[in-house]
Amino acid sequence: MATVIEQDSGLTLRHVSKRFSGDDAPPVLERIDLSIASGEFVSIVGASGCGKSTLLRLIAGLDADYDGEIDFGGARVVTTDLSRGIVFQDHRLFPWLDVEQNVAVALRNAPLSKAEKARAVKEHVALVGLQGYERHYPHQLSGGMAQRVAIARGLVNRPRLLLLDEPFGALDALTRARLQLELQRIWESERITMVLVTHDVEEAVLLSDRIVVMQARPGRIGEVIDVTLPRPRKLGDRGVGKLRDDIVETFFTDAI
Amino acid sequence: MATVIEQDSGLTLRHVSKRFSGDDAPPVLERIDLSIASGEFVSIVGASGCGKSTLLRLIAGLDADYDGEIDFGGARVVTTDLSRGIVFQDHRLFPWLDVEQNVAVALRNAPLSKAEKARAVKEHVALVGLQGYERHYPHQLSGGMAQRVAIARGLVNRPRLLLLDEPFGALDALTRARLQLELQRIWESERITMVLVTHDVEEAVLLSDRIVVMQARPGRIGEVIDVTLPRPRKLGDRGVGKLRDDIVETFFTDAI
Amino acid sequence: ADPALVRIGVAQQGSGDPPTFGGSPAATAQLQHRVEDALQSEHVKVEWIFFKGAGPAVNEALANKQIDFAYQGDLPSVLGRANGLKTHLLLASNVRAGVYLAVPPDSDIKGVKDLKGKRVGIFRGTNLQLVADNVLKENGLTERDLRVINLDTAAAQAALASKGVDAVFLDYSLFKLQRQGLAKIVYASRDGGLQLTRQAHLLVLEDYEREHAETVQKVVTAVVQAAQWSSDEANRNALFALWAKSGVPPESWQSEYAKQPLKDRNSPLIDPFLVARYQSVADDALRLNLIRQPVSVNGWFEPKYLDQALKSLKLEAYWPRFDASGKPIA
Amino acid sequence: MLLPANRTSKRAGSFVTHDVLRGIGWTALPWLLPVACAVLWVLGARYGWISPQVLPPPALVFETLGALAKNGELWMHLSASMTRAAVGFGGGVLLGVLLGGLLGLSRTLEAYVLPSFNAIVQVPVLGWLPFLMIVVGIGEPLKFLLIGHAALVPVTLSTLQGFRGTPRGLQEVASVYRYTRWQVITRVTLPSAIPVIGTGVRLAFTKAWLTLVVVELVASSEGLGYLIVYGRQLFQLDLVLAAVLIVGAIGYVADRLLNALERKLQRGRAN
Amino acid sequence: MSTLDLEAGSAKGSWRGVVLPVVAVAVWWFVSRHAQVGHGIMVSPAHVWDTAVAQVRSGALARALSASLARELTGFAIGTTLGLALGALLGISKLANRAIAPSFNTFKQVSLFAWIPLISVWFGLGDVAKVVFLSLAALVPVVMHTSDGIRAVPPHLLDVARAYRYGKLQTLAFVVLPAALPSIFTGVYLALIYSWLATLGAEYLLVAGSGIGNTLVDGSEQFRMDLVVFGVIVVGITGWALNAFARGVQRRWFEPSRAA
Ligand SMILES: Nc1ncnc2c1ncn2[C@@H]1O[C@H](COP(=O)(O)OP(=O)(O)OP(=O)(O)O)[C@@H](O)[C@H]1O
Ligand SMILES: Nc1ncnc2c1ncn2[C@@H]1O[C@H](COP(=O)(O)OP(=O)(O)OP(=O)(O)O)[C@@H](O)[C@H]1O
Ligand SMILES: O=C([O-])O
Ligand SMILES: [Mg+2]
Ligand SMILES: [Mg+2]
Repeated sequence: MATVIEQDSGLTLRHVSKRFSGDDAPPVLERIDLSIASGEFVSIVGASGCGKSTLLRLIAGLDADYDGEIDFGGARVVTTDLSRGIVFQDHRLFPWLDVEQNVAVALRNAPLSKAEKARAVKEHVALVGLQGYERHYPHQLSGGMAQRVAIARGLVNRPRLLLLDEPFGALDALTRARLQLELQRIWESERITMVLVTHDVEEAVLLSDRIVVMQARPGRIGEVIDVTLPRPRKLGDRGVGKLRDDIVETFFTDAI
Repeated sequence: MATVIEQDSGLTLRHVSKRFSGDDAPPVLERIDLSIASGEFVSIVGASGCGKSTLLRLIAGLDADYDGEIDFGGARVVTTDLSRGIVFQDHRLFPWLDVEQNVAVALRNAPLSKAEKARAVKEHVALVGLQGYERHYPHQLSGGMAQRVAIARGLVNRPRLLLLDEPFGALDALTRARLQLELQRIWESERITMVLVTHDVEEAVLLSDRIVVMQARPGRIGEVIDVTLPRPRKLGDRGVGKLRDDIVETFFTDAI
Repeated sequence: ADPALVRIGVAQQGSGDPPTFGGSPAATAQLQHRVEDALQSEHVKVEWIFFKGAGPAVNEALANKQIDFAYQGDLPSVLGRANGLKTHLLLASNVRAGVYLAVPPDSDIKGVKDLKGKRVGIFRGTNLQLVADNVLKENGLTERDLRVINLDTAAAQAALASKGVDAVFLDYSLFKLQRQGLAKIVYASRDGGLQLTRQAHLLVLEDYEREHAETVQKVVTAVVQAAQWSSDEANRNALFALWAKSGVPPESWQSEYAKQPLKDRNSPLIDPFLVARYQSVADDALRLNLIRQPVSVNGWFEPKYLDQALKSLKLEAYWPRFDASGKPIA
Repeated sequence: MLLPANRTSKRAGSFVTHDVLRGIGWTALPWLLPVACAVLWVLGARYGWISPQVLPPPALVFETLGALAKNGELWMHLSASMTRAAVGFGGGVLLGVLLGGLLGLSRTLEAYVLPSFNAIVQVPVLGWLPFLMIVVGIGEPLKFLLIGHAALVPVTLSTLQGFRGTPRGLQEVASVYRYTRWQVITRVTLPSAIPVIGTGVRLAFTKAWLTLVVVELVASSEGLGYLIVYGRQLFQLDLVLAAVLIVGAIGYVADRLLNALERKLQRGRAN
Repeated sequence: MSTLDLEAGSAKGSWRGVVLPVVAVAVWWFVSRHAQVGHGIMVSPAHVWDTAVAQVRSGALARALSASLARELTGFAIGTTLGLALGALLGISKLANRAIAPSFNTFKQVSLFAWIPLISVWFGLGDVAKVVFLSLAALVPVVMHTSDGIRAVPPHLLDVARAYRYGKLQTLAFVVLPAALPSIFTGVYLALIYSWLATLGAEYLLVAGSGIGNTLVDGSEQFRMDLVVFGVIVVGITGWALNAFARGVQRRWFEPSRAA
C-alpha cells in the first residue's frame, strides 16, 4: 500500500480563483490548475504575498469561499479533515498550553489510546529536539522552538496530505538540515503527500518531486519544474546547487 | 563624521549573563564578552534557542535583569533609547493600525515635522515594496509582508545602532536579496552600526564585517569570524560561497 | 388558596426578624398572636407578609391572589378598586390618623402657607398623599405650587435631616427626628379637623371570603379583640411598649396618641364617618387624576363579620359611632 | 469570526430564490422573539392567564403611551432621565477608565486601593442613599453620583483587565520607540484594551440605566424611573409598562450606538 | 493575554490593602468627635461598635447574614450557569445571536425593578422570587462577557481547531473557553458583585423577610444611623469576602502561565 501510488487519492485543483471580499484589487489567486499524485512531494515557491498561504488554506479546507474545484482522495474538499494536516506560517500555538499539550492538540480526535497518544507526543517532541522543554509555555520559547512545536504538531497525527507553510523559516542551518532529513524520512517511509511552501529554493530542490513557481498579482502558476535528481539528495550535491541556481536565476532575478 | 569610526560610540558587552527566574536550567546566556565598533556590521548565527533574541533584547534595553555590563556610545545601557532600534523576530505590528500607521509608530517621538514624517514613512513603505498596501491592516497581509512592515518600521527613524532579529526569515529569495541590498546601502551611506541575527550563514557572510557564532546551553560565544572579503559582495561570489561552506561545515554539522 | 394557610399582607415594611409592625389593632393582633391562637384549633397556619412597596405592592399581591387578607390604607385600596380588584373591607384598623409637616430645626417655615415654592417630600400613592393634598388645598395651595419630591419614609427622614428638602409630610416617624433635634414639626393635620385624617382597614379577597367565611369570621373576631385591648386606656403604656417592638420607640407612640382617646383611634367600626371618608378619598383621587374612572364605595364594605364579632364579644356599645361629618352619633 | 460555519462553496446551491428567502429570514430573525412575546402577551391578556391588573393588555399600554406623548409629559420625563443618565454615565465611565487604568498601570496603587474598592462596590445604591442624601442632599448631584457609581464599577474592572491583558510584545515596541508613559497608555494600552473596555462600558450603561430607575424611585419628581414608580404606586401597571417600553427602547438604541462606536474604534481588527 | 489579576499584590504586600480602611476609620472617628453635626446623623465608631456587639450577641446578625448569603449563592449559581450557557450560545451561533441578542440587549436595559410585579406573579412572595430577581442580576454581566469573550477569540487559533477536526464542543472546551477565560472570569466576577447587590435590592424591594438588607432598611426606616452604618459595613465586608473567595478560585483554576 505504502508504495503504490493511488491516483484517486491525489489532490486536484481545477480553475481555482480567490478574491477577498470588499477588495477591488486583482484576485489573490487566479485560475490555479494543479494535480498532485498521492505520495508526491511538491514545493511551492514564489514572491512574498503572491498567494501561497492562501492556496494552502483553501486546500486545507479552512476557507470555502473560492471559485473552482479542489478534490482530494476522490472527494470534493468542502471543509477540514484529519487526513489533511497543515503547519501554519505563524506557529499558532495555544498560549495556555505547554509544549507537550500543544503537540497533543492534534491527537485529540485521533483513534488512539491514551498511552499511544502520550508516546506519539513524546516521540515528536524529541523529533524536533525539544526534550526538556515539555513543560514550557509558548512565551518561554524562542522563535525557532515555537516553530518546531508547530512542526511536531503537524506531523504527530500522520495525515495523508501534509501542507507545510514555510515550516523551517525561523531555524538555523543545523536544525533546519536535521528537520529536513526527518521530514524526508517520514515522507519516504509513510508516503505522505506533502506540499511545502518555502522561500528557500535549495530546500525545494532537495526535497521535491516537483517545484511550483508562483507569480504575483494576480497569484498564478508560472512554471512547474520536475526535479529528476536521484535520491537520496544532499545539500552539498552539485546537481542540487545547479538546479537551484538555475531556478533562482530564471525566476528570482528580474528586479536586481 | 559619518566615515570616522568613533570608538566611544561603539557597543561593548562585558561578562553578560542572563538567567530566567524560576528556571533551574543552565543560564540562557553565560559571560558574553563582545565589542562592536561604531559603524560595524556584525551578524550573530547559532542554533535555535541558543539565546540570540535574548541577547538582542538586553542590548536594546528591554530587559535590565542581567549580570554584567552593556555600554553603548560611552553610556551604560539601562533602558531603551531612540538611538538603538530593533526589528523583532515576530513582527509585532499593532493590529489596530494600518501599514502606514504601523511604520509611523517609530517616528512619533522623532524630532521631525509632520510633513517630514509622512515623507519618511512613504519612502520606507516603498523601500520594502508595499506601495498600494498602505491602508491594509496586519490581518490582511501575508507573513512576508508583515515582516517587511516591521523592517520599514525599524529603519525609518535611522537609529545609530540597529538590531535585526531574523528580519528576512519569511521572505522569498528575490525580495530577500533586494532588501539585503537596501540594508547594505543604508548601512554604507549612514554608517549605522548593525547587529543582525540570522540563520542564513550566506546572508551573514554577504553583509558582515564579523560573524559571531553562538553556542547553546548555556548560550555563549563560540567563535568570532572576521569577514575580510572585499565589498561590494554578491550572492554568487566564490569567496562568499566558500566562507559560508566553511562556517556551516565547522559549526553546523556536528550532529548530521 | 390553601385552606390550611391564611396569608395576611401588611402594607408596611415591617421591622425586625421576623418582621412586626405597630400603630393599629391589626398590629396588636399580630404581636399578640391572636389570629394564630383563634385558628390553632383548626390547624390553620397564619403568614404575615410585609410589603416595602406599601399599599401598591399589596394590590399587586391581591391581584395575583397571593394573599387573602390585607391591612391597607384608604387610598391604595381605592386605587385597587378602581383597577378592578374584587375585595371587601371588613373592619377599620387605625383611623383618624393625621399627617405632620416637619421642617429642619432652623427653618423659618412656620406653617403650610409658607410652603409655596419650597421643596417638599411626599410619599405618593399612600394614604399620606391625599391628606397632604387636602391640607394644601385648605391653605390655598396645590402640589403644583410646591416642588414636590416623591420620598418614601426612610428617604424623607434622611432628606430632612440633611436639609435636602425644605419640608416633608410624614407620619409618626417624625417624632423621633424631632427628639433628636433634627426636625421640627410645625403642623399636625388632625388639628385641622377629621376631614384631614387618613384611615386604614382590614380587607379580604371576595373569592376567599366566599369559600372560607368561617375563617374570615375568626380572623375578624380576633382583630376586634385586639382592637378592644388596644382601646383600653389602662393598656396605654403596655400598648406602646408592645408596638415599640416594631422599632418605633414608645415616646413616638406617646406623641402620636397624645390628647386622643385610644378608643377613637383604634375603633374597628364601619360607621357613616368611615364610609364617607372612603367615598371622599375616591372622589379626591379622581379629581387629582390618580384614578381614571369614578369609584363608588357602595357594596365595598362587608360589615356582617364585624357585627357578628361585636355581638359575640358583647362589644356593640363599646366604641362610639360617628356620623359622616365626624360628630358622635348619640 | 465564530465557530466553523461549515459554509459550502459560494456557487454550491446558488438558487436565487433560495438566497432571497434566506435573506428575508435573516432580516426577520431578530423580530422573532419580540413578536412571539407580543403574541403571548396579547393572548395572555385576552384569555386572562395573568390578572390584567398586573399585565395590562397591549392596547391599553399603547393608549397610555399615546396619551403621555400627546400631553407632553413624556418629553419632560424623558429629558430629565436622559440628562441624568448622560451626566452620571459619562462621568462614571471617565472616572472608571481613569481608575481602572491607574490600577492597571500600577501594582502598588492596586495593592492599596483594590481591596477597599472591592469592599465599597459591594455596598448597594440603596445602602449609600441614607449617607449620600445627607452629604449631597437629594438634588441632581445625588443622582449623578449614584448613577456614576453604578457605571464606575464595570468600567473600572474591565479597564483593569484590558490594561493587564495588553500584549507585552507591543509594549516593548513602544518602549523601543521611547513612547512616553502617556503615549504608551493612549497609543498601545488603550487601543489594545478597547474590546474589553467596550464590554465594560456597555454593561455600565445597563447598570446606569437601572440605577436611574432606583434613584428616581427614592427621590424625584420627574424622569422615566419616576414614571415607573409612580405608575406602580397608583397601581396603574399600564403606565409602568409604557415607561418600561420606553426605557427598553432607549436602552437598546444606546446599546447599539455604543456597539457601533466600539466597532469604529477597533476598525481593522480581524474580528 | 493574561487573566484578570484580582490579587492585590503579593503576600508580603497584602497589608497595603488595609491602609485605606484604617485611614477612613480614623477620619470618621475624628470627625464624629469634633464636628458639631446633629448627633443623629454622625454616629461615632463606638456607638456602631456597641450596635455590632448587640447584633452579634442576639444572634440577629448570624440569622440575617446566613439568610442573605444563602440567597446570594443560590441566585449567583443559577444566574451564572444560565448566563454562561446563554452567553456561549450568543457567542458561538450566529443564528442564535441574530435571533436573541437584540431582544436580550433590550431586556437588559429594562430596569430589574420594573420586573418585580411580574416576578412576584410568577414566582410568588417567598424566597424563590428573590432568588429569581438576583439570578437575573447575575445573568446579565455573565452573558455579555461570555459572548464578547468568545467573539474575540483570535480566528487564527480557531483555524487550528478546525484543522484538527475539533467538534463544536471540543472547540468550545479546548480553544474558545481558554481563550475567552479572562473575559468570562470578569463577567462571573461582576455577577458575584451584582448578585450581592441584588440580594440587598430584593430584600429591600420585595416582601420583607430575614436578611442583612432588612437590617439596613430597618435602620434607615427608623432613622438609626448606627444600624445603617453597621449594615453597610457588614455588607461591605461580606462582599469583600466573596471577592477573596473569587480570587481564590481564580488562582486555583485559572492561574497558569500566560504571561505573554
Ligand atoms: N520568558 C522566558 N522564560 C524562560 N525561558 C525563556 C524565556 N524566554 C526565552 N527563554 C529561553 O531562553 C532560551 C533562548 O531563547 P532565545 O529566544 O534567545 O533563543 P534564540 O537564539 O533567539 O532562538 P531562535 O533562533 O529559535 O529564535 C530558550 O531556551 C528559551 O526557552
Ligand atoms: N484577509 C485578507 N483580506 C484581504 N487581503 C488579504 C487577506 N489575506 C491575505 N490577503 C492578501 O492576499 C495576498 C496573498 O497573501 P498570502 O498570505 O497568501 O501570501 P503568501 O504568498 O503566503 O506570502 P508570504 O510568502 O509573504 O507569506 C496578499 O497580497 C495579502 O495582502
Ligand atoms: O400604603 C398604605 O397602605 O398607606
Ligand atoms: Mg504566506
Ligand atoms: Mg530568536
